[in-house]
Amino acid sequence: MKELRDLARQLLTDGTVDVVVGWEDSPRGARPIFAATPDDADKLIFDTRCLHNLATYLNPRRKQVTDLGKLALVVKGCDAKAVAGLLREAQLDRDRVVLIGVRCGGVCEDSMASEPVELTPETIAPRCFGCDNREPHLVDHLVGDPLPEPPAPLLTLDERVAALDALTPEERWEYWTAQFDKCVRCYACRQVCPMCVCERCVADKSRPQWIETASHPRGNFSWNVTRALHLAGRCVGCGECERFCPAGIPLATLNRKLQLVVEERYAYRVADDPEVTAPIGDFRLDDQQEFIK
Amino acid sequence: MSTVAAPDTGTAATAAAPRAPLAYYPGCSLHGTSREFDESLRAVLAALRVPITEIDDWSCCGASSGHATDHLLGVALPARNLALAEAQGFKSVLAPCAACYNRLSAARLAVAGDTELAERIPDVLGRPFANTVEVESVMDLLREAAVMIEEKVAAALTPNPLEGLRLAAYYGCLLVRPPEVAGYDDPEAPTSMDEVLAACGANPVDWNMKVECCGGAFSVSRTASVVRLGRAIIEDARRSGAEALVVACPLCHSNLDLRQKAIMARGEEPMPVLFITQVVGLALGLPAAALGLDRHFVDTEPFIRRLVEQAAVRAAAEEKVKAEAAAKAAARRGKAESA
Amino acid sequence: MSRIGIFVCHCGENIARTVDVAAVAEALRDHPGVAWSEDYKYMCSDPGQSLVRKAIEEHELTGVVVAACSPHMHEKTFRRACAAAGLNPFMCEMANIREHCSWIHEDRDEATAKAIDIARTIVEKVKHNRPLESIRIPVTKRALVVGGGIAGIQAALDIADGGHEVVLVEKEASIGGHMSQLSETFPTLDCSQCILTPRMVEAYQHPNIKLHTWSEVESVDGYIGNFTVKVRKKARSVDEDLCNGCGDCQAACPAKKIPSEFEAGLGTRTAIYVPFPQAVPNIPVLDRQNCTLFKGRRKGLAKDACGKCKEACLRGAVDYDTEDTFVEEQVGAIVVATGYGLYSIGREQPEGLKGYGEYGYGEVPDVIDGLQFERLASASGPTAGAILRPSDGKEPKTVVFVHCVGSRDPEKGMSYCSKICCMYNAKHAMLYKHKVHDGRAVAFYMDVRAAGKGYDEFSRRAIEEDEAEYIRGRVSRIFREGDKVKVWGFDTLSGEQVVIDADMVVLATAMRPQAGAKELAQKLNVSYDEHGFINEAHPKLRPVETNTAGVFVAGACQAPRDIPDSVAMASATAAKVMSLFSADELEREPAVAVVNETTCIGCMSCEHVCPYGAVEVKEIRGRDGALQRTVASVNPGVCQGCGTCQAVCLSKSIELETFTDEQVYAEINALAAWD
Amino acid sequence: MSGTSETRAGATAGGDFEPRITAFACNWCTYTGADLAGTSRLHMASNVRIIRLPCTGRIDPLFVIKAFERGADGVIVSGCHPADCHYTAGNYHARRRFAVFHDLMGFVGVDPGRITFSWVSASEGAKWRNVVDEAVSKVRELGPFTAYRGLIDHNVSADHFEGLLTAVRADPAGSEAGQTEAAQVGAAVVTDDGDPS
Repeated sequence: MKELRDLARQLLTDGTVDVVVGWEDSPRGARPIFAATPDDADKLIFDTRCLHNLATYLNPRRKQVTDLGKLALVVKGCDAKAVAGLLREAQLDRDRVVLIGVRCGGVCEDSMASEPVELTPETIAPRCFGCDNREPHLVDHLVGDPLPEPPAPLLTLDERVAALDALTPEERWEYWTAQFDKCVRCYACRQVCPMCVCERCVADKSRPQWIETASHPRGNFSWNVTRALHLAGRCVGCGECERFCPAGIPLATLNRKLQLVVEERYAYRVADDPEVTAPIGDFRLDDQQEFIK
Repeated sequence: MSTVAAPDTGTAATAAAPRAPLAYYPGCSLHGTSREFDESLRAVLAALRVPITEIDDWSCCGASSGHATDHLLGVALPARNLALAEAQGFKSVLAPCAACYNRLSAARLAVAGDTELAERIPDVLGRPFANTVEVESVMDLLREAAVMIEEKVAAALTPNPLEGLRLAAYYGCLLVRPPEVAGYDDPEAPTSMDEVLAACGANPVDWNMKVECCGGAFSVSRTASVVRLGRAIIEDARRSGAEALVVACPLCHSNLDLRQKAIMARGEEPMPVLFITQVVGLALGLPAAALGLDRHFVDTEPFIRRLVEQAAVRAAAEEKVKAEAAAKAAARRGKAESA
Repeated sequence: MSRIGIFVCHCGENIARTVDVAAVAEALRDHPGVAWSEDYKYMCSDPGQSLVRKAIEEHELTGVVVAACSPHMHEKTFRRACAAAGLNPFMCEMANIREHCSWIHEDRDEATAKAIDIARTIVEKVKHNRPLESIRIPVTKRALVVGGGIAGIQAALDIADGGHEVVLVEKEASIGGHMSQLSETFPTLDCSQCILTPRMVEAYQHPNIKLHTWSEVESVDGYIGNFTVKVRKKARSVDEDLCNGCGDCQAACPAKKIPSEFEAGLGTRTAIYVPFPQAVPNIPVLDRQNCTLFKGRRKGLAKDACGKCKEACLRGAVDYDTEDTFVEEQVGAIVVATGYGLYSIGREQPEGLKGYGEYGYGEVPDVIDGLQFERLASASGPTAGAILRPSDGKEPKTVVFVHCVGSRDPEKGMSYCSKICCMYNAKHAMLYKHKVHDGRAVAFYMDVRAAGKGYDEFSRRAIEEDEAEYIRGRVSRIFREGDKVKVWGFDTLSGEQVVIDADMVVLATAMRPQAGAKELAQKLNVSYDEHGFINEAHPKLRPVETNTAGVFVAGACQAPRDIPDSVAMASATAAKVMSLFSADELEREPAVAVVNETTCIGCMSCEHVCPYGAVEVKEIRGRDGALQRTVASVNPGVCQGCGTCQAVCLSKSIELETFTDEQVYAEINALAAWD
Repeated sequence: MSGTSETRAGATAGGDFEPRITAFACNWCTYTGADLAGTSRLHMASNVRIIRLPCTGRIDPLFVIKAFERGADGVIVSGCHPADCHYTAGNYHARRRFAVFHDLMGFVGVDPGRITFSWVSASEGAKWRNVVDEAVSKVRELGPFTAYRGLIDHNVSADHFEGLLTAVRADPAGSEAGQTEAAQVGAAVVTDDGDPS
């Protein structure tokens, strides 16, 4: 990934940025790095283990990152979509960040491997199949040579949604309340999500307490449903919430369902173009209303 | 029960879009007093390549006193025929007689609109009935085929006897009413029969008694009023220049044709009453015998003969004009060559 | 701790008949936060309101709940009572136990249980109410009147006489509306032009009235006191200042056979025309649809095919190249007076209506409608007042007048009575008999509805003095036979069928809202009923207001109405507008959104959904002036209180006063105790 | 007494279930329409309690979830017809918001009959009566929403859904039929305990 390293060293030496955020190799696999000196630039790598969504570091609530000064961020297609989301909601000043896009061939589900993982139906991250942004547009620089289409995972996200849609409503209720039952309200999904940018989340609001803080299934139901609704038309599908969830709740499947709903009803696909307005908060006179009497 | 083979009439006809097989429900009149309606219908549909198959073991449609005495009886009688058609695999039933069409269509709507009735009818009939069969009237069918009729008339070898003939389209009170049941045309100012007559090259006149009652079933019990109503209809038709009345209902036909001797004062010129299918048959060049034109009380033979003669005269005149034009053109060409 | 007073109303027996009001008061007496609870026969009466004032003082109440009728009825009444007793009016709420409970249920226990729930829900809400002050907003003391018929003219004159500027917008080339087409008016038979024209001239010359004819309302923004109205002045092709109304252009115009709308199709006009002699303004309009020059231009001819009117005009007022222009008017109140149109019985009908096939869909030439008869009877009409048949110009010896054509006929889509037809039918019969003494006037009616002052005497006069034959029954068919018009009807009193060989038939067709009324209502955010008539705020108590504050309604656009009622309604709207303009500032409900700047992240989703543009970006700067962050901020004057911003805000950092999250949460919680 | 059957509020001693329905109505259209139903004395089921809001634009999915948490068996959300909104666009925003909410509720297994969405204008008193009666009979048919209220002590383990989202393709090169059939039956790579091994 010589091209990436040269670019990073050049940006750091001529002072256009104070730090380059990318990935580095480590005994426990690929992990994010804040390269602040030209030498650190040589540690930068990009391979199938670089599955983290680095855009989450641009969240304005992360004072420790914003204090580092001007940033350069290495972004895959899905990460670029998240950056576009932040720009769309005026949470990021475009001039304060340099975006280094990388051409992506899909990433795996396990970043802990010691060397790059060969992508097979067993290892590929489900979200990468059918990715529409393998060459990000919202970038200042674009590095890496074009990579082939990733193989299909054993069960794509759409197939998971279909498997659930095939169940009867009672079974779906049983399935999801059992999943929500496992939630311990650690809010890791909220911390890792690049789109969760609220100063004080509605779940933390007490007057009135719309969402019960108790982690019994009823409280978890309203938390997970509200979180999913808040991401409708905003979630870029990076899958980090599901990867971080200690309880193993299939959050990516839940988000994917709403992505499909928004796409089917309003022909809207989340893209890395900040000019396109989000679907919720917008309307057309002929929106579907078959469910309204 | 006979399936009419489709004799080739020798005229190049545009291939009719292959319609789903159509069940044919003749009803008592078309096997009785209005056999000419049945004969002309079969002849025309054969010419138009619309295969029809009479429903096996069909029974009364309830248009008699049945539907007046009891609602369930009034629905079950026609429903039995729909059930038969359903069992015999048909998608829709053609019921030419206005009253049969009304009863079958009304039964279909009644069962569709009332779940309780829909459950009772199968056990009343003692046979399964899912109410999947559509009901079609002869006017609906002919209007759909109007374009094809026009083409076939134009392509017909013999000159069209109906060319420009002024005809009065008489719908009567049942053919287009009530709108929910016979929804295919405007109940107050219908145009479907006029369109078919125009397609046949005839000239449907604009007159006022299109949808006025002909006296219907009072033909026997109150013959005087049927005669009075018949006279008003025929006089209005005559006043607007019509040379014949066209109907699509056996009862209207009998009230206007059979009763015409009583209607007409002595020495007055009677007015022929034709079925719409007979008119279309004539336009398509089918022979009068095949159309049952000899079964009328008001003799149609002189009327038809006059039409054919006029058509021949017209054709001859046309021939002459064409010949002269050709001759003049030849002469001019001749002069051009010699110059 | 709240000290709430609950007052349960009997509303005479409207509530007490099905709800045990004492039990409701009793059930809530010990509810936490309730300091006083009583029931009374007529809470909205003066003694009832004094009960509230007395209880506030005696029990130091911090909140009041009146369990009675709908807030739309008496919320203002009780808030005023609380204010009089020193309690902030917004600490008072209504619990609707009449329209939403006693009137729609019969089982006494059930209705009482529901009434207790409804009252308890509102008590819980009031605990979270906050004392608020009404918002004061400046009022633009100018009014807009849409529609220049008699109602519009009257409203404009009254407001202008009251010293305020009025913008009067009229769609047609001249004001006057349908009244200018009438010959005489019932019940006094005085000539319509004679009583209308002076008013038109007065409106034209009034210093306070700014007249836009041949113009339509393009868009309306803003809210009560501060409407911005964009008026489209359609291209007239005649300069209104230069033209002195000499009429030379009309005389020169070759296109003379265009059916005149004013003559209801019976007469013709030229392409450049003034609708009728007494038109105000007396400035012609060029009908570009039928003008030979414009037809040529549309076909792309290089040289203009005509131009005679321009040549004939000595003052150079004619200009073919004018385009539609737009004028922006700032107004504080709007009066809708768009009037009516007549139902036509043709085959093509707008959605939901049916034509009259029985009467030949109006294709029989000697079957005309009421307005056409008015033109025949009018001295300035196509026949100069002589009653002549449109088909052959002969004088009809037998005329049949048919009432209720379309009206009172759910089958045709119009279930309502059009109110004025019985009267003008009687008038038509009289006018006909006065002009054709040996003529025979026959009227088919269902009921003669003549409920106005001097109305019944007028219709009796038509029957007794002018021998109009009134036959009680419907007409089943009308058709042409020879040169007669056959009318088949039925006489329900004698029980026989009636056949009349008439020479002419006049149909009293139903009154419909004016074309385009629905679109105008949508521009004004005003609701309309299933026929398209504008909805009044309350049929009995607020008949001239609409649910949209600052928008009033007068005349036949709200429901079928005759001239006296339209004029009265117009003056009523003027009174409402005058009271609105009486204060320099307008008090408005404080239902506005407020941003919590600590939790707002400035994503501006609220600004994106706000239909009124009430949300702006606000910069938060440190003491050193450096920009720390931006947040949303709501302009209370502009915000109308729809609350869409709050539902869209992910972190709920924006609260709509009077419908805050805490209040709604409290109401939902109160229902948890539903037994 | 009109055709609709009068029903008792709250579960009666006889145990026949009386649904409890919370309605969120917009002030300008549906609330006024309900007023008109009152002035026209249109009798209807008494199982509905109306909460007034300025506009459907203000109605939040959080309200619906809280209503179910507080014991509602059904919810009605109703407001102005499109183009009639007193605030011009509130109902358009609500329509999108509740389209997504409606689909999400369906996905997590809440029976669509529990939540009724409707447009009722100020002149449609009869329509409001029909919306109420239809909602009440639909929810009565569905029975009390104890499934939601019982979520507090709902300790169903997720095991018996083991393998729903795991897909095992017998052999990647296996026969075409075998592959799709296995995928449909559903067994995925990500085991349910979900730790990112």
